[in-house]
Amino acid sequence: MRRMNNGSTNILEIENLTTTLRIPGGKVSVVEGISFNVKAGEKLVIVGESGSGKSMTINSILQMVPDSLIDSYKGIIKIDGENILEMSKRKFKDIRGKKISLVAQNAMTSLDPSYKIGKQVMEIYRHNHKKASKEEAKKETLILLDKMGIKNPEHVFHSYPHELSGGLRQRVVIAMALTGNPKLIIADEPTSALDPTLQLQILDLLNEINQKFGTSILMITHDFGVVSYFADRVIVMYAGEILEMGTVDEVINYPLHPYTKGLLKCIPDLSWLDKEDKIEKRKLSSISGEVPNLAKKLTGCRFAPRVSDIPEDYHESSPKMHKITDTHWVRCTCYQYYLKDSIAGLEGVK
Amino acid sequence: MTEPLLEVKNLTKIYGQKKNLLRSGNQVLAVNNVSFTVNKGETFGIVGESGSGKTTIGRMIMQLVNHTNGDILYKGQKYSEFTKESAERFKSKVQIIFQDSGSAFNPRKTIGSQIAYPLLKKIKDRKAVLDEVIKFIEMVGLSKEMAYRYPHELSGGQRQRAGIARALILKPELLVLDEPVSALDVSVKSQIINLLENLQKKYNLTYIFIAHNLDLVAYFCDRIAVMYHGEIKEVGSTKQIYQFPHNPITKKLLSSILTLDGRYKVSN
Amino acid sequence: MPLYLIKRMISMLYVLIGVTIIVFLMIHLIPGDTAQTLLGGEATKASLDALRHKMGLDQPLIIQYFIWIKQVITGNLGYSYSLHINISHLLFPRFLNTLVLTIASLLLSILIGVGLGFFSGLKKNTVIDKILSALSVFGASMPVFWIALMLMWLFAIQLRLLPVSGMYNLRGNGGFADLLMHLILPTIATSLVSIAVISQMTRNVVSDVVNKDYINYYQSFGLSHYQLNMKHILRNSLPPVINIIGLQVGYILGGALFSEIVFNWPGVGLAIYTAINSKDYPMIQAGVLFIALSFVLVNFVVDILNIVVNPKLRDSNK
Amino acid sequence: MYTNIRWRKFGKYLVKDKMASIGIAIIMVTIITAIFAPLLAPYNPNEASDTATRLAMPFTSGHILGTDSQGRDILSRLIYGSRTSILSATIPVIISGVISIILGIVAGFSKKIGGFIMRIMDVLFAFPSVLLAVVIAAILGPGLFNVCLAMVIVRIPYMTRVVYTDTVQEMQKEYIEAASAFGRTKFEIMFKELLPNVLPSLIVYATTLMGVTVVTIAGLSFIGLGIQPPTADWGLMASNGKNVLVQGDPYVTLFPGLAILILAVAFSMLGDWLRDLLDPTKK
Repeated sequence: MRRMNNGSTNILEIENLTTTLRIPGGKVSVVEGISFNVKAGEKLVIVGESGSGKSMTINSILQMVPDSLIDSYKGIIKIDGENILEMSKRKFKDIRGKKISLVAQNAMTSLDPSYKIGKQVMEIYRHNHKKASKEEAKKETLILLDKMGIKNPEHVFHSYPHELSGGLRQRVVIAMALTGNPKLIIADEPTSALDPTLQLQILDLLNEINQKFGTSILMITHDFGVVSYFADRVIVMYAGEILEMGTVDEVINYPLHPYTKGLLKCIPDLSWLDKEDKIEKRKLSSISGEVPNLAKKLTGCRFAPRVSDIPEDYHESSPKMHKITDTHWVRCTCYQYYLKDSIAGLEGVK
Repeated sequence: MTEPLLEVKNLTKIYGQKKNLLRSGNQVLAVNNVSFTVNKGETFGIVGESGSGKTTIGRMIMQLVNHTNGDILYKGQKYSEFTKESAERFKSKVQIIFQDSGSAFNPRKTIGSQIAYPLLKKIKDRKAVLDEVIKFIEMVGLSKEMAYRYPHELSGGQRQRAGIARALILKPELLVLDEPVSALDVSVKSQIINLLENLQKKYNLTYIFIAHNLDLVAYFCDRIAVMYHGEIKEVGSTKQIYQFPHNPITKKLLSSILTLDGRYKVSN
Repeated sequence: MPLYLIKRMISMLYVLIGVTIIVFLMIHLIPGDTAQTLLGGEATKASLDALRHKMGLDQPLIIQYFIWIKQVITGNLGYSYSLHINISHLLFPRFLNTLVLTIASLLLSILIGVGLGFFSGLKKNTVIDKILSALSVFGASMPVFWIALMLMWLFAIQLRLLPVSGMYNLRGNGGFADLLMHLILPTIATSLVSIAVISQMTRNVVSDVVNKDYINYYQSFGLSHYQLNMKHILRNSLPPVINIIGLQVGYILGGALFSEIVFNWPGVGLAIYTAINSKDYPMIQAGVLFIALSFVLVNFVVDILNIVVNPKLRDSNK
Repeated sequence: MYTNIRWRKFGKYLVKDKMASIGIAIIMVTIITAIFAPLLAPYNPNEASDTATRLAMPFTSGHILGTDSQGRDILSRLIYGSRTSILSATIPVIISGVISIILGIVAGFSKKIGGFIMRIMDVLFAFPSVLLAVVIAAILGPGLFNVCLAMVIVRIPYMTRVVYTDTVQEMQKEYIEAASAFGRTKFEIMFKELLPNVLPSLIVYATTLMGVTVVTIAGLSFIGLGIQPPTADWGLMASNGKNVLVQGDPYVTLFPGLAILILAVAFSMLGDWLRDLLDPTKK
């Protein structure tokens, strides 16, 4: 299969998306005013802690928030140029699986325990290819399982989900997501339930799919290690908002938002292992406080209550996204506090 | 200089029952002939993937699970030779912190009462117990109102702090930390790790840290045992293991660590 | 033969032994002397002893049990005091009549109960679900004998749409249509409680399955509702629903007792009722044994069905 | 302080759930009626009054609900009948509940004893519950006490299984391990840790069973194994009406049956409400 070259087209465009849920005694916006694109062939990772709204973002894109919970979606979600929020349910059904599909988080619970693997993959395959005969579907399924790096596809085909290891199950789930040759795969923490060595294998597999088929991947994770290993670009979410967005290099090496900085410092530093004995390991820093409860009305900068080292006047009352470079954006002007020194340095040169 | 606190010798655990007429043998060798020593004041890491037997070792040290073969010695005394008094003393000197703080507390009792009951067995004065409970709750960074809350009313991080308070209230010497932070968010995770570090210094605690994420182990532990399929593949100081791993399993585990600069580079 | 089949058969065997012991002891726990009851108050001691010896009542209890078991296995259920006939001659045809009523009731409760429950579970918390749930609370609390009487009064006595009682019209030709007409009211009365209970429990099972990850995941591929409901939700609700139905067989057997009494349906229940009134203990014993044995058999079938439809159970029983 | 919160939660739930308040009201009314039956009943329940006609229609000749085939006032008999109903519904269930919670927790806690206890229960499960009640009542002979005793035995396997399943489930949670790690004895784990966690669902189940028991005991009376005439009992009254029903008079059966149904539904509604009230995660 050929590698797609038109890197500039957007598979997914999200503009000003706000997702509101109904909760006992009111409404709550779990995603508020987020905008981002996923380009063709790109690997974009959304990183955030629990309650950041990252899961709700992908549930909004897939329209999978349960009817009993959803109050409204506002904004635009364009998949391949078409706004799905203005689309009929029937039409959106045709897009699911074919243009966009999901790799579920927990492969253990995401496969139907009552059917054999082959039957399940074939069912989705035949759903996406209505004209395919049973024999064709079986052939394609086996090919697909083989492509997923499954050593014995025949055996897996005839196995029940509980008979497989976690890694194999995750590969099956990825195969299901690929049955319709989608342009975009949304991966919901696909490796967080796996052991580190398996995590690496699955990430490599997704990388390979991205390389070979040119499939764009939108992944969510809570692990910056995964971000640095896998992503082209990264979005940092917190309390339903995007706080920072940029290429992996920009966000990891030049983080601007205090939250991003804090998160990065929470990751243990391993470089002391290579150094001389005398060099002490860097103390693990942490962010004080906890993620805010969205059910309570939040005003102003949602992260401000957890920052102590930035003077009040650097906080905006209602922070907006500020453009730093073409790709690097950050919410709130507090980043200027950190830039202060370097800016002063630059002015000195002038 | 180093004084062994806990010694594990040829420890073996077999789960399940023997094969008979109606039962196909479903015996599992969870831990196979494992030996190591934990020194006073150090943090000893046991790492391995799920199913490697690391959790079972923790449970056996706590006497929550009986071992099939081998010996565990606490301060030179064999578990199997504990008298009633030494067993009682041992119970207050070795404590555990569980992975899932959500199920480690009885959902129908207040946090405070659950922290209090190990102490209530020793001290009859309820007022003194309450003071002590409040002291420990505040020491782990919770407000004292939390004592009157039910477990589901606390966040995961808060519950894990409460778990630490419960483990510390009898002033133990050895704490078994069974993946204490793996269910927590990144920012909360480092809060708990920092708390554990501070408490270790304050009370001169010895930790056995059971984990599967090797980056945290590298940061937190002085010495490490790498487990695989019930066996210890390698034991050594953190630096030794991370810089000069010998066993292919160790190498494989290390090379799966994802750091901010990509994969961890293992020297051959 | 698969191992699980052998395992279940062994566990059924000990339940059977337990059941027969209880049923056997029943007659020995009843206050009063069997021989005395049979011969009446004026019997001489000699004639009582003679009868006791003849019936084996002077043997140790354990020997009596084995003698009784041997008789039961050979189809000899003893002799009725009140009707003066061989019990097995009376009870076997009666048992078939009870089977007709219970199977009809079971089919009705499965059809309506599972149907309504499945529908309610899919539409959880809608108005129609709430109405059905409220109705099922009433259905589940219904005294069977009372609703049987009320149905009889309304449809048979007031409206004269259906026969009052019995299995066949005495002056009719006794055809299948006649049987069906006689079957309607007892079946409804017997199955009403089970319909309600099955639908309540099926609803809970289905609404649980609807929230499973894999249903959500399948939904993300845009599968049609029909495909999801029929292929995945129904299939995965099946094992617990089969259990529920198995339990309900017990209630239906119990409920049939009352329906048979009210509608004069010539089944085992009616036989037990008549026997209770005439203190015909061997008859009660035999009737109870019949019903208990069939319930044990049903439970065995349910167990096996459960393993067959549940791949995980199948493996753990290998 | 805590009881205060509990009571507030209690009140809040009651106001919110209309069905539950109706259920509680019905049960309260039945209890009050049972206590003050002599004051409330317009006639002697067991004697036909001089002026009474037999099988009077409702609202005729001073009999609000009519009279039965012996000319006894149905309303008065219903009022007196509430006594046996409420007693026979609650007391056997409470007694078997206490027995079951001990059996169930011990069985769930210890595999060895558990296997033995649950095997005995399996045998009892082989009898449909109504049939088991019939057998026991037939052995013991009729009468209120014997019927209640039969109900105690019949309910034990069901309630024990509920406790047992819950206990086995709770045993797998880490707080049980934690309790033993922090020095709880076996007895304390069973009755201080497990008990508060398995009791709520048993209470809910027991409440629902009380409704079922009302119906079952009425059924036993109907067969002639329960409460004996001339005691005023709802099941017995409905049974007496059977003969006149064929003649076209449904009222003698209708009213006692309705009373049984309504009381049973009330217990069932109370059970549903308790399920929510006792859930610690709901505020």
